[in-house]
Amino acid sequence: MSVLVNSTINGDNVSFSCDADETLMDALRNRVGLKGVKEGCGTGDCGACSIRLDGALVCSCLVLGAEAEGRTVETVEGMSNGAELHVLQTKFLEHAALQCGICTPGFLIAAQTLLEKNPSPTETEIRYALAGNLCRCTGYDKIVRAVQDAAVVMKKGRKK
Amino acid sequence: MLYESPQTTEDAVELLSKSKGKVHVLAGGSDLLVRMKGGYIEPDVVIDIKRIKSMNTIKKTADGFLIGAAVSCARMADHQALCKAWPGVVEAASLIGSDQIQGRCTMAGNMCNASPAADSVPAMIAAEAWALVQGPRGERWVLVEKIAKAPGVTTLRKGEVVEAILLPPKYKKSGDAYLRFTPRTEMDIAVVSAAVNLTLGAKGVITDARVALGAVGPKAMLVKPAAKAIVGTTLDDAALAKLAAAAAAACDPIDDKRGTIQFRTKVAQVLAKRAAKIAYQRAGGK
Amino acid sequence: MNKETKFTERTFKSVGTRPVRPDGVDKVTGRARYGADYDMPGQLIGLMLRSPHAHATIKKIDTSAAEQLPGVKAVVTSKDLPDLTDGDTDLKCILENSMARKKAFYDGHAVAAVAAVDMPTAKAALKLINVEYKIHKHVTDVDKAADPKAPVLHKDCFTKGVEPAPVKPSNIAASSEFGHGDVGKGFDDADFVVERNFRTEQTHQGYIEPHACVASVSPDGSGELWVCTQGHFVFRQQCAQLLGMDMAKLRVTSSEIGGGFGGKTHLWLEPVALALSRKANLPVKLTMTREDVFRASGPTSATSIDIKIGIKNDGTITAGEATLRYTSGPWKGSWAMLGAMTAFACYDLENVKTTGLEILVNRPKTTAYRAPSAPMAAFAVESVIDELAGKIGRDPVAVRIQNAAKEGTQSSYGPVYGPIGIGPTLEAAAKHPHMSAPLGENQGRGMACGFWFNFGGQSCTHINIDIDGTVTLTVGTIDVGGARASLSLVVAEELGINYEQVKTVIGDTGNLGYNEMTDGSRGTFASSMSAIMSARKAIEELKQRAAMMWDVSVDEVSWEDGHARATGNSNLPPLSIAEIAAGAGKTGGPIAGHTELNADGAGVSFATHICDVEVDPETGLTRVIRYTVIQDAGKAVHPTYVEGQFQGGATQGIGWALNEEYIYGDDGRLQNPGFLDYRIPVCSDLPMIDTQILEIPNPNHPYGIRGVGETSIVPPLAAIANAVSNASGVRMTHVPMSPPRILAAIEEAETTTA
Amino acid sequence: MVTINIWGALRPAVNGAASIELDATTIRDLFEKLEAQYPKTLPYIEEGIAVSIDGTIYQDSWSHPLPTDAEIYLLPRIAGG
Repeated sequence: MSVLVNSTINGDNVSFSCDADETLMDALRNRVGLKGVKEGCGTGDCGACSIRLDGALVCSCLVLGAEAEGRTVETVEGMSNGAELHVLQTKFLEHAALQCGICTPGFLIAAQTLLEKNPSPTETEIRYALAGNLCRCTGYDKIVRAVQDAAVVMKKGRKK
Repeated sequence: MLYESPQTTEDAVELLSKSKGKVHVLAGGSDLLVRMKGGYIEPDVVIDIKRIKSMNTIKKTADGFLIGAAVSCARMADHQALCKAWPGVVEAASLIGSDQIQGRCTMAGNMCNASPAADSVPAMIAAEAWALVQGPRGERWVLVEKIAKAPGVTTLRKGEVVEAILLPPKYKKSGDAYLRFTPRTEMDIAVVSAAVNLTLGAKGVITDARVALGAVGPKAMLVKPAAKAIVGTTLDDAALAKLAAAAAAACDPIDDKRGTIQFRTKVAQVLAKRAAKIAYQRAGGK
Repeated sequence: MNKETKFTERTFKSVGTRPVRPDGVDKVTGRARYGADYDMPGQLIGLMLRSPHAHATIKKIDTSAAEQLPGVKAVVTSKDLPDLTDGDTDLKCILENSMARKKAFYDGHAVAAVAAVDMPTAKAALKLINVEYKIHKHVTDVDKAADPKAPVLHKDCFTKGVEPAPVKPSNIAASSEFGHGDVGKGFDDADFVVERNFRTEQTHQGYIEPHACVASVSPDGSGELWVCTQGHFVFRQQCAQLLGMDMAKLRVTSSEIGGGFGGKTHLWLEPVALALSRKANLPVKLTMTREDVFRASGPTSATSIDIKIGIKNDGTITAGEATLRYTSGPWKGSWAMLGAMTAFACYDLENVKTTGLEILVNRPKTTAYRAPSAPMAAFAVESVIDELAGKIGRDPVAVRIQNAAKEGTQSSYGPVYGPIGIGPTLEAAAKHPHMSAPLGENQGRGMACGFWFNFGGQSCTHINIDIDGTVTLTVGTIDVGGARASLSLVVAEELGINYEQVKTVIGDTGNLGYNEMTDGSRGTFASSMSAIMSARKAIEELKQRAAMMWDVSVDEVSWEDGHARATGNSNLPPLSIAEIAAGAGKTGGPIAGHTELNADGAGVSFATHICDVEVDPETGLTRVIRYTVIQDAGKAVHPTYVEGQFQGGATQGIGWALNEEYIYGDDGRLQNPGFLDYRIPVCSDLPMIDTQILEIPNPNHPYGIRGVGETSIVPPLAAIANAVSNASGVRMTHVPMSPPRILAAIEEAETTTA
Repeated sequence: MVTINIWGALRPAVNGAASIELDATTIRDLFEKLEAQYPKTLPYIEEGIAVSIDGTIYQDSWSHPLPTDAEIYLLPRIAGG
């Protein structure tokens, strides 16, 4: 059966209806139209569908759409401030931290969550924080460097 | 499928008791939704317990830490007093999946999933943790090692739901540790795991210990002979050798895609020794 | 090709810089559309029914109940895909693989498909399809399948390439031999000979994006296909043939591609999606789940390789011989052949002989995976060379340098090499600081070399000079990792304008002539060659227009730095590309340049890798703690993306070496069809991957470009095996070197020495 | 006349020879004469044969000339990833 869900998605009040057994990933993609939420596995093993639910980093494939009722959802589509890209987005581009790009939205959300919690992570902390996001193209090297660089820039920005 | 999100434990119990068909509790969802996706289960009713207030808190009481069944492992890791008292349990809970999974998964869910490889369960068993079970006939307390019966099967009765896990208060000069073996650093299921919780007396002699092993039998198990092997010792090499032998004797693993009988038995010994050393150090031993 | 494709020395302005890719912003904001991100109006949801059996005859399929379910618009079986392959055996295999005909050959083989109004209805419909199977004995192991007593997959399979032809059918589909000299004599001359069997398990490309497409076929016979693919022109051709459609009426658009690595060179879902759409007369979206991807798409071969190499005390390798058995799934492939060709390609050998055997098994159809077949052969060869170096007490790098192939060497697969990079990568490795860095307890260092052919092929490009002087380059090779940036750089270089003025787009099959896939490391090599030619044609046109604007002869116009210059009249100020373009309407209409060519002469590619590992002697756990890739790029157009290719390939090799493998149960079913138990490396498993790009120009490309995409996956298996050997004292001959395998080897070695 | 080297699996189709002589001037000419003189090579030609001329591999270029002193190898067509 169908359920009606009211959520705050990327800052906007959004209502959508979905099947009771439909995942939030499917609902965001197919009901709300946020295709930046990617499906790589559907079982929480790849992180491509990473979003934030009430601020917590989660795989949206392991959340029911119905669970989003009254909660806030953040996806990659809400990351930039209008036309101004988030520092992480800019650094991912500068460092070529993406090749095919399918894993990128998930990495960005995970990295954003990390840097908000830990503004000066070590390389090891970055690697463990991003371990839930699989990338098959880059070998992670440039992703880690992009996050390191973004951390430096974001810290400077805070000091100002 | 029907989705229910009760506000109280009583409502959850009532829904669990009265709902028809296949009824499943949704805590973190990291197992339930995977099984739904694979078509292994097709629930008629899913009861989401995350909106129940009493299940969403970590309370420090005289009896210890009462951790609500819907508390995510990520929230446990943010609780400083809990981390200080039970570093082994928190580490075990923090090893489940990725940060993404941590944001959802719960220890109670890990326990009720009844997988022999569940990371938090051996650590809870070593800690002598109890589960607070609410049911149509009121509440009952069950030792964590008594919850799983067989892979995927629990001793919970119709209508029952775990409301919280109780970790005992931290004893003086005690320490716990959990180690698991996985081929990858993260995003993996334990091939073997070991948890040790011990208390020291005078001169660093172990006065009390609990040793638990995971993924070497149909369920995580408390290994009393392994504890016996180190009680009364200062965890010298002889004691460690006896601990390893007792751990090996308790192993009854299977050959599967994740490891062989031989490998699991060998590594269970290695992990038991390593975990014991960490616990010993955490308890203040040298 | 014509001679202007030959390399000429030049100083580059754009090529070699590192700008942001044109598709970048779309990919960091969630805008980029991949296979599953596109919807057509009125689209249905398709689902496949797959065989749970490894080897079974399909006696009967009853689809009537499914067809009657409300909301179901089409059900197809192999009957809806009649055999139109007309003797084309490759196409026949594609047909049989996309939908089982008489037999299901592996766990996961598609047997039927439905299209319905939504996913729940499609799922319900699948359950209503009743398939009656007769189950046969199956075989998944490479050596067991080659045994004469094995269950035979195809009664009409007689080994090709041997004389006299066998009279009994077997699972050995083909044999191919390469080499020269006399290996027997070579082994007689050797002071040491090592002979071993090596095994590698089947791995998957592991792209994060599962296969997905949306197909729409109209009653008038025209159709559209949106699909994630490495080659939409190839997909169009094969789909049109299989469906009996006119090629021109089937328009295929490639989506952004979420990784391919060879796995998206092959049709899996697409003919079925088209058949469903044709039957339903509505668009159909068909996607794979991750489980489908593992069970039923593109794995590489599992192998068993017998190898024998001889060496003299002075370090000369006197002979190399190998018999290489590669699984190819249920149908013949050319995977063992590629293994046999590449095995000894790094070395200058007087006596060499390789035999490749294609082995049929009840596993999914083997597909190309980055430098297909080369990593396994290199694992065997490079492991034994390391062992031989140890036997004669020489440094493994020095032994390799001594025997490395060079310009003029006859390769192990036949032809004589032109200028090549194996020697320089080895020399660079010898000098690299990594080589002399200290190691800790339980740590070991290993190195290994790798080779891949690279190729070119049919390519077609088009350049439009827009009226504001900006430039659109349309190519037909899809972009897997930044090719649009590289190709924009090349066009900017040729036209003498800024990178920002050039936009490269991927055309659909209606926009350009046929293009081969982005495979064989050809994307940048071949499309850049074609783009350079298109740019040169556009320059000729620009000069004509400038001549017209100035009213001088075109012979008096030169092209320099994005401007036409009047060579005979210094009073005329140069005309910029924008100025010429602005007047295009008056000087003859739009300005464009178009090229179609066969990009031959892709330069062969070599790499040397160095790695350090730490092995836990109590658990057999291996961690890679340092890794360096040294590879020849010919010319690195966009060095950052070249590094990315090196790093990504190395990491895939690391995963293959340590943990990735297909695990089949006794029932022939795949036990680990997910990312949880098919363990690709995660971020915390790895160190930074250092890279060193060498540039030895390819003489057959105007800029000296070679392909760079594939070679980096070739050395890691052996480099890690050699490092593990140095760290733990055990020689691993079975990949992946998972902890249980390493621990068992350590224990066996302890028992033997005790 | 040009000397054409043959890879192992194709040798049975040219009576076991490791190399053959053909009076061919282009790649197309080579294939036509190969098929005419050694009909058993036809299935291989249909499957795809690449021609290496002085170390450069040509997969498709029919019109490419074959210099008489060139080193020519026939190879199976290869696939990549």
